[in-house]
Amino acid sequence: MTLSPSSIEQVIPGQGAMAQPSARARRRRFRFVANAKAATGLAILAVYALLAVIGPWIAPYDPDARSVDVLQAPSARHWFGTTHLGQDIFSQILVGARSVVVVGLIAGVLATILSVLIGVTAGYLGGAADESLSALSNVFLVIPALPLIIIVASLVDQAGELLVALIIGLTSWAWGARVLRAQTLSLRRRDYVEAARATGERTWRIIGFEILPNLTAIIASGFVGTVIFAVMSEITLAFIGISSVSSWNWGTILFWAQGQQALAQGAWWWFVPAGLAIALLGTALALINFGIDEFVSPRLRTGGRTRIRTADGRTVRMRVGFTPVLAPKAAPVPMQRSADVRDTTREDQTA
Amino acid sequence: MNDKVLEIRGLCVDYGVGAEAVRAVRDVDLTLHRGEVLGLAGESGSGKSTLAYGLTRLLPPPGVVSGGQVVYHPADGPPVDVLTLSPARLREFRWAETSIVFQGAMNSLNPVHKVSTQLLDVIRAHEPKSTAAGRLARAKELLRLVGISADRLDSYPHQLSGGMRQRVMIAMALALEPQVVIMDEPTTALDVVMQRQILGQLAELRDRLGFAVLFITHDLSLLVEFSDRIAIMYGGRIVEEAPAARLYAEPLHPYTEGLLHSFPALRGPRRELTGIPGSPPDLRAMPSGCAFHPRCPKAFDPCDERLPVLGPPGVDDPTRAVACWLHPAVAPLSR
Amino acid sequence: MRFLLQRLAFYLFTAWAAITLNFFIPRMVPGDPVQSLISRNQGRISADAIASLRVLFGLDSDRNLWEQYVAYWGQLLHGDLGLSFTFFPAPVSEVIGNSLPWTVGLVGVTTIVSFLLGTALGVGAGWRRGSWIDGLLPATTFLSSIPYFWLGLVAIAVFAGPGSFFPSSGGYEPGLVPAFDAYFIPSALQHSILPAATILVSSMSGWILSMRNMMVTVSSEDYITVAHAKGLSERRVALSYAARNALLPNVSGFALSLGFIVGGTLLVEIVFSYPGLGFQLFQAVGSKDYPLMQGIFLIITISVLVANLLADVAYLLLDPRTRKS
Amino acid sequence: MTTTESAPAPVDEVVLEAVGLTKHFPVRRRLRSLLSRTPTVVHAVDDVSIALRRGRVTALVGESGSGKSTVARLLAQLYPRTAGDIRLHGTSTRVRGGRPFRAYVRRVQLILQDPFASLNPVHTVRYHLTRSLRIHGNAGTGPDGLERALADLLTRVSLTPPERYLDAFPHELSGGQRQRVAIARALGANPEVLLADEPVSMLDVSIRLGVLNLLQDLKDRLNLAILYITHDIASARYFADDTIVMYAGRMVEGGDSETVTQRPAHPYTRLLTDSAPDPERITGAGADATGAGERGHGEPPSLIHPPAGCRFHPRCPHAMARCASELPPAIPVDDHPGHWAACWLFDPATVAAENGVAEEATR
Amino acid sequence: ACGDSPNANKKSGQAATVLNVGMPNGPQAENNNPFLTTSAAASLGYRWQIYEPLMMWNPVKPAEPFKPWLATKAEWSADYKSVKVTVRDNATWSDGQKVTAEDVAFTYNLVKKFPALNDQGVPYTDATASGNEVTISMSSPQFVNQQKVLWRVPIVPKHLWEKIGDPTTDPVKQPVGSGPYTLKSFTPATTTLTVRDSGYWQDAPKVKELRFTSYTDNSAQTTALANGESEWSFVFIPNYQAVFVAKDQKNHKVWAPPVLGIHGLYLNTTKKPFDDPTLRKAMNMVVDRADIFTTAEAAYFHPEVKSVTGLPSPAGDSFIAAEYKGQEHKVDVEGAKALLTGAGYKLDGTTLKDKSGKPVTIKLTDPAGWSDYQTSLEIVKDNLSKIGIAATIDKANQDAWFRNVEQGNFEATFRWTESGATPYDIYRTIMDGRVLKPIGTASPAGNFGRFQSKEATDALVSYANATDDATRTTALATLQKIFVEQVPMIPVGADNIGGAYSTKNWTGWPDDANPYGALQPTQPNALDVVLHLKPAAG
Ligand SMILES: Nc1ncnc2c1ncn2[C@@H]1O[C@H](COP(=O)(O)OP(=O)(O)OP(=O)(O)O)[C@@H](O)[C@H]1O
Ligand SMILES: Nc1ncnc2c1ncn2[C@@H]1O[C@H](COP(=O)(O)OP(=O)(O)OP(=O)(O)O)[C@@H](O)[C@H]1O
Ligand SMILES: [Mg+2]
Ligand SMILES: [Mg+2]
Ligand code: NI
Repeated sequence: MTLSPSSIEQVIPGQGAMAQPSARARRRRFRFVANAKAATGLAILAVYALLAVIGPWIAPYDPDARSVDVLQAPSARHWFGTTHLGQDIFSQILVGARSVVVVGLIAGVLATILSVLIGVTAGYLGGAADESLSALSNVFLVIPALPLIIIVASLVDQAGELLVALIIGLTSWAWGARVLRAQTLSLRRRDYVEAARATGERTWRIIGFEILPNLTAIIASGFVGTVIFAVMSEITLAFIGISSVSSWNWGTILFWAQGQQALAQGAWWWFVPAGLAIALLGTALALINFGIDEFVSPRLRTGGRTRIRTADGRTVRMRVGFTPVLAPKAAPVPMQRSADVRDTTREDQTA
Repeated sequence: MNDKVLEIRGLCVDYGVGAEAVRAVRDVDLTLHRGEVLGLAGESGSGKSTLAYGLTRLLPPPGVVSGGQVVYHPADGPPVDVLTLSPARLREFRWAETSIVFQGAMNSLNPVHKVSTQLLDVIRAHEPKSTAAGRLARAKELLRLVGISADRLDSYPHQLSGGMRQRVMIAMALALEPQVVIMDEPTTALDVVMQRQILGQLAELRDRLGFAVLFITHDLSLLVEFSDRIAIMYGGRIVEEAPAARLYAEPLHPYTEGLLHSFPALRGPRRELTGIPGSPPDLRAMPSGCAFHPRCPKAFDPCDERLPVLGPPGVDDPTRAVACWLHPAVAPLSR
Repeated sequence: MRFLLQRLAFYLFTAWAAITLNFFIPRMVPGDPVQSLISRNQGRISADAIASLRVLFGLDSDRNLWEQYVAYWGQLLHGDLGLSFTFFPAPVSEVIGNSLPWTVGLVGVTTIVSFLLGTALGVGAGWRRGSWIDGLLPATTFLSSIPYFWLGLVAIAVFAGPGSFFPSSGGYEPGLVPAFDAYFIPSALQHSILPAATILVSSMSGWILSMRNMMVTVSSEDYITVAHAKGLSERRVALSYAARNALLPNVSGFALSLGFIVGGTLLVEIVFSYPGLGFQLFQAVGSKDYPLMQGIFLIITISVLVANLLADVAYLLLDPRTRKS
Repeated sequence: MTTTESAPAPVDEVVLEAVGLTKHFPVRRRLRSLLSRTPTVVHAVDDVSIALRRGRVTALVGESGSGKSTVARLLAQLYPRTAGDIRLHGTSTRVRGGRPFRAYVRRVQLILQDPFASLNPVHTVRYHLTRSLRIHGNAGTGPDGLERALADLLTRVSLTPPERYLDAFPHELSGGQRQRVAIARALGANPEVLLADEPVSMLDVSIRLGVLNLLQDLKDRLNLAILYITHDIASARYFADDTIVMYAGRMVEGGDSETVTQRPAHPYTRLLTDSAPDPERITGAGADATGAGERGHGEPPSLIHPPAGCRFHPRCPHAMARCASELPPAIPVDDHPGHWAACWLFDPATVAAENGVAEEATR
Repeated sequence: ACGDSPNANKKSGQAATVLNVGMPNGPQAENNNPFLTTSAAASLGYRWQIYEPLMMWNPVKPAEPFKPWLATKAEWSADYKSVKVTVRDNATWSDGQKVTAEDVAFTYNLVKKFPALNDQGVPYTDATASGNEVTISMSSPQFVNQQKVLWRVPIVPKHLWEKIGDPTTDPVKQPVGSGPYTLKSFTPATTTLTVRDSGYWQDAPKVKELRFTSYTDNSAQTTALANGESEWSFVFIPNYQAVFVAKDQKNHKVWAPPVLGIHGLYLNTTKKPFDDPTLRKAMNMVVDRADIFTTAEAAYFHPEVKSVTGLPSPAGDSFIAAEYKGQEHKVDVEGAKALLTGAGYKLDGTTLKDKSGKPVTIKLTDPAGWSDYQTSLEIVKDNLSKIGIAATIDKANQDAWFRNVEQGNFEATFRWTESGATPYDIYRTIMDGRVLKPIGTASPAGNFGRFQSKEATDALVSYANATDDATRTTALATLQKIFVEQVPMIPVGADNIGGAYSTKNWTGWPDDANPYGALQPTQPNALDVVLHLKPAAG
């Protein structure tokens, strides 16, 4: 195969190399990770997950144990300082990670699943199913979550974190369901949905595989939102002192810090780490969200690159509406380049 | 009438960069003259749409223009290379000078805006001084031009049939009376009456306004009837280019010949349709030499090794060009 | 017309279900208002007061749940929300009336601002995927993932304090009486800056994120390319074409969030001692103040349902494809 | 696709039949009309009766917006119908969803008109085709069987090499390629009835020929009944056995394809055939093409307030007073059995009356 | 117009006319009904600035005689079933009318008539006026409740209250009382009182305006105190030295005198092995009260109870029986161990085994949100581990905890006792057999630990009904003996009625040097305090 030599050769090395289709498909699947932001998010999340599992083992101290180092600033001995009882805050954070991660993820996943199930089904099915599911989500929308959590928690003497997660999950799906339902309404008349129906897909499959992927954007932001909400709820419950979770979580730490007016006492180290740890968890989720772009819209799969370099060293951005031009900036028009291009072409061909 | 309005030189368009790049348009040279209708036909997937979008730089990622020039000659003023225009200049240039009707009209119309909004805002963007009433009147006139009653202005795209949407797009393309109109299969969803009516209108407008049309379609009979010149694409390249009647009467490239033997005729006796054996080439693994050679009934020695250049087949016939070793180019195409 | 009636019936049904639930849920909780009053005061109210308080709250007469329920509806239909226990004998309507304007003022304004700002930034981030605005998102998510009270308390610790322009608590200067005058309004505004700013910071990223994601989805649609081809200004393409379509879920989210305005933001009110409904509800739950709880629930129910209706209508207006055929 | 065939059913048996099919879309245009009692509707399809027979291709041509796609969707039971009946093998069916619907689509497959919209942007070609094969049990056994079935499907529609297209997303395909994926998807179901809504409009002629030949072959071998909606009358002539012409939601002419295309009876059909591009005519710009532009003058009718009587009468060069008030029924045209037209010109009474006058005139 | 605004003169911030009082009670509803615990007037305490009691009592020195207030004199009958008060003749209501004995009698009859107003639960039978004297009768002896009768009942004007249809649901929007202040304005956050122009029976207070601000929670209140926004409040301030005092060393002060009410660890005396007094005693010996006082109560809030009798000092000093005078708790781990081994327990390494060989474990429970109690439990847990008792802490939900404690479903919990003018209230909360209920049945009035002792019950009855001091002394000695020997509850800290205040603008606050009254803005004493205040010099 003779290639017409042009500037492209310099720009795109290995242009002729054939990529195996299967390899291509495989790469596609993992391209997600290639996104630096998503990778960072995943890494942070992985660290949290790890902490959730091994936190209690690697904690240097018993988080409950009192010591003589009362209310000390961070030091080599106590990385995050100590509480008014001399407890090691670093250990409390490590031990508390599990509860936060577990509650956040369980509640987030549960709420997301419910909102998708109910919202999308209602939107897609329409009619009586829609009416009743909408009524259900409206009712849940109306029941204020925090009081309900307080109430249910008080019905059970010893509300474990699983219960808290369940309650948060069960009360926070309605919003997402409403938004998803509305979007589904506009998706369900799309031709490709009709086409899938005409192919004979079952309803649940249409919902799950034709409509759902196109809702990924909303679901993803909703998921990030609910996980953050769930973590916040758990922490808030502990912070305002109503959850009866006995184990440590970051809200408990903040509860103690606030109860002891840590900020007013100047004990910032008591207050700051837990807050930042929570915020970092949320950020990790948002970062992962960047990775879903390419799932949301396969058209964005540009090899993870939004910028490319041209031969003459310019950087151009891949963007809709303005296709990048890789050729070096041409001489100002009118130009008489065509003749010599043709010449070289011919030389090549005869060679 | 014979001066150039759009000159495409050595245009190459890729999808993706680096190892994954697929070259969909290869080294295309094409010249559009003022007031002419240039038909572009060819294999499905041969890069016609890519060419059309590439030259206006509307190709969505991962498309990149990897080489060549697109020189636009305005009615007054010096020529400009469209590919080097700044975004702001490009925006001014678009639609006012070159408008484009996309393939797949449903997706070309914003589903949440009324037809009127979408028609009016293009006028407003380029003619900010126009009055609202004037714009509305113009929009109605445009719709009438394509045979849609004015009361459809308030419709949303999904309330229109496929053909109506296409007509709306055509109306929109004509709104600013540009110098070049690129139409990518604008009439696929239209019935022939409507098709004729619109093309008739288009021809009339062209006579009046002198714009050039790059007309992409598969309907060869329509092309022959409607365009002045026809270019045939195969595997990302132009393989033949000739005045419409000449091409129909005397195709030089075996692929063109094959095409002409593939379409049914409405009138006359039923004839045998031979078609073209074999299957379209894979852009990722183009055959060496002439891309058509594996399917070519007349393939011979050099075909599988050397790439034929597009050029006039004989000194006596400068109006047409072909890229085939059966009719080797006597000279590089020069216009 | 039939459509409207049908909707109305639907919303009435939902309201009935919600109100009924809100009636029964609080009553399933162990403990009663007297008990919680005593326990909240840790010994400063003598156990001898129990009897008198029970009489006071009318808890001495043994009516079963069903009778109470019927009586509750009877009251409700007369527009009577009953008397609050915590503030006995202040009528629930008065308690709500005192806090509602504050909540609606603060939370309402910040919700709107946060929606507008967040959506605008989301448009920017999604439109220029990979640009600096997009890079802003992790930062804003970081801010919004910070527990609200944390943010508020840190803000108070950093910004408020003796001699600072920012007051650390309250809705207005103590000693002022709410009135529309030159003393009160500036004071109220001054007191709202810090809470408003912290709410904004912590709530904006949700809007940014969802808007961005939708923008990303939408901006690869063909009609965006066409809009570019039409030579429309970048702004117009981004706003009128991409953002307009991407806005839909956000708008319905926004309509819904309007419904939650009256619910208030408990933590803001706690942290800044802001006189809002969220704290009242929290207190009511804590002190088993059924009438107050129900009253607030009722307000929330109504506003959420209205918001829902708004969301429905907004979608209908904004997305012609959802209009039923 | 499997070629196993059950006991050959009698050719020409009516598989799918529409009787008096009607579809009105309600439109809400202004607040005002909300309050008015009578809802405004688009008369998209009115009283259409079509019989699709085993082993026969029925072409549906007609002006754009005349309701062809709506008929197809109605037949596929994607829309509930306003009136009329759809009979599958003689039994009236009305399915809204669930198992009966799937049983129905197993036998009746639809290819949607717009390949740009009818492929889900988030799925690959592989997914689309695999689903179609799987649902209808044609996926073969094991991964190899599936792979083979997929390759087979793609090769049939000339998407070769198949590996190049299997993992492509719709946006990476050209219009024609998408259209072929849509066809392949319908073929994967191995249906009895294929409702093809402009299936080849975006294909170049050589591939178009290939695809039509493929359909023809399937029709012959598997006795498929095919509804072929097209604007390309020439291809209807070659490919279809029967042709039905629609105008503004109504059928105006029907009959054997060769007859309808060569000796059109209804003025609209005549307009249609006259307007069809004809390379032999080479006139350069087609502006003055046989005065078709002149004759087709006039706008397509509003479907919200369709013209009374014959819907074509405002544009008809032969319109009579009667045309404006009375709806013409299907009147047999005697040049060929089965050929009919809904036009008063063929009413025996008119014919008799006109004949005299006409003969007068020619003399 | 602008000038008419009620806020017009607000910004004129001349020092020392206004006193800013704060309470962490959340937004209020306008309700000035002085009888209702739920009213803003009660919650913030300003009811006592408007309405006055008959006599003033000093809870800091409970045994001291009452100070005359609206009444110049109060005489109890020997059986303490009736009291004859003499109403002062120079007092007027803020609407100008004279305060009469009729008003006083009316008030007590009102309380009698409406049980809902009788928040002290005193069994009034009748109140009759004659001349300037009123005789108030009760159905049972009220020796232990004197302050509830004379100090806790706000006297209201008959001529206005007669007209009130239902005094239990009237918010009394325009309160008229005999006190020095009248209501100026009410907002949910702040109530403002101004001093009466004339007619107060004593010298008018120097504080011209009182602002009662309600903050949503402790931390907001503390912040307000620290930055000077609040000048007087009653709130728990953790590490008050750093958080509050250090912000203005010179002026910020905290004073928290104990009263006769305590906090301690209730043990469920029906649960094995805690039914064994020896074990309880041993546990009592290891609890580090000083640690709890400094760590959990910021070294001021619940003053350490040192006396083994559980009576706080100095309020309870005069009640301590001779045999326990000077006997103080001290941590004695070795002693406890010895005691236990002597009683058949085995200390097996770090685990204590009871007589049957089972390890002794205990579950300590308290509501999750009560941080001082929770800290106390942490310390107790630590202390108990010294004698091998493994404690776990259960952070319960408040409602569940409350229910469980009343029903006896707990092993050990930190809780308070009633408080009063004599140790009677402390002991009856802990040991009263009259309110003993089986486990599972709520006993809201006390005896949560289900302590069974007829002797204690008899002593309580005898103390309350005695007509002479000797009987009382004996009864009290018996109670103390039982308390010390059987340890039905481990006393830890005392309740206080103190507060935090600032001397920046106002001086004259009660303190250790001059403990003339309780320093809690919600107590009737608050009026006395305000009357003592003088603008700070300079
Ligand atoms: N994003 C993409 N990535 C890879 N290949 C692509 C992409 N988009 C298009 N192609 C390939 O580029 C080739 C040219 O496509 P183009 O749409 O230009 O064809 P066309 O000539 O317009 O065909 P048709 O007549 O069918 O519309 C096709 O083979 C197509 O598969
Ligand atoms: N959902 C809808 N709501 C309202 N009107 C509709 C709807 N769908 C179709 N129509 C109208 O019904 C009529 C018939 O549409 P249909 O798509 O069936 O036409 P068609 O014959 O397929 O046209 P074309 O050849 O252009 O595709 C058109 O006037 C169209 O505007
Ligand atoms: Mg194309
Ligand atoms: Mg159609
Ligand atoms: Ni206390």
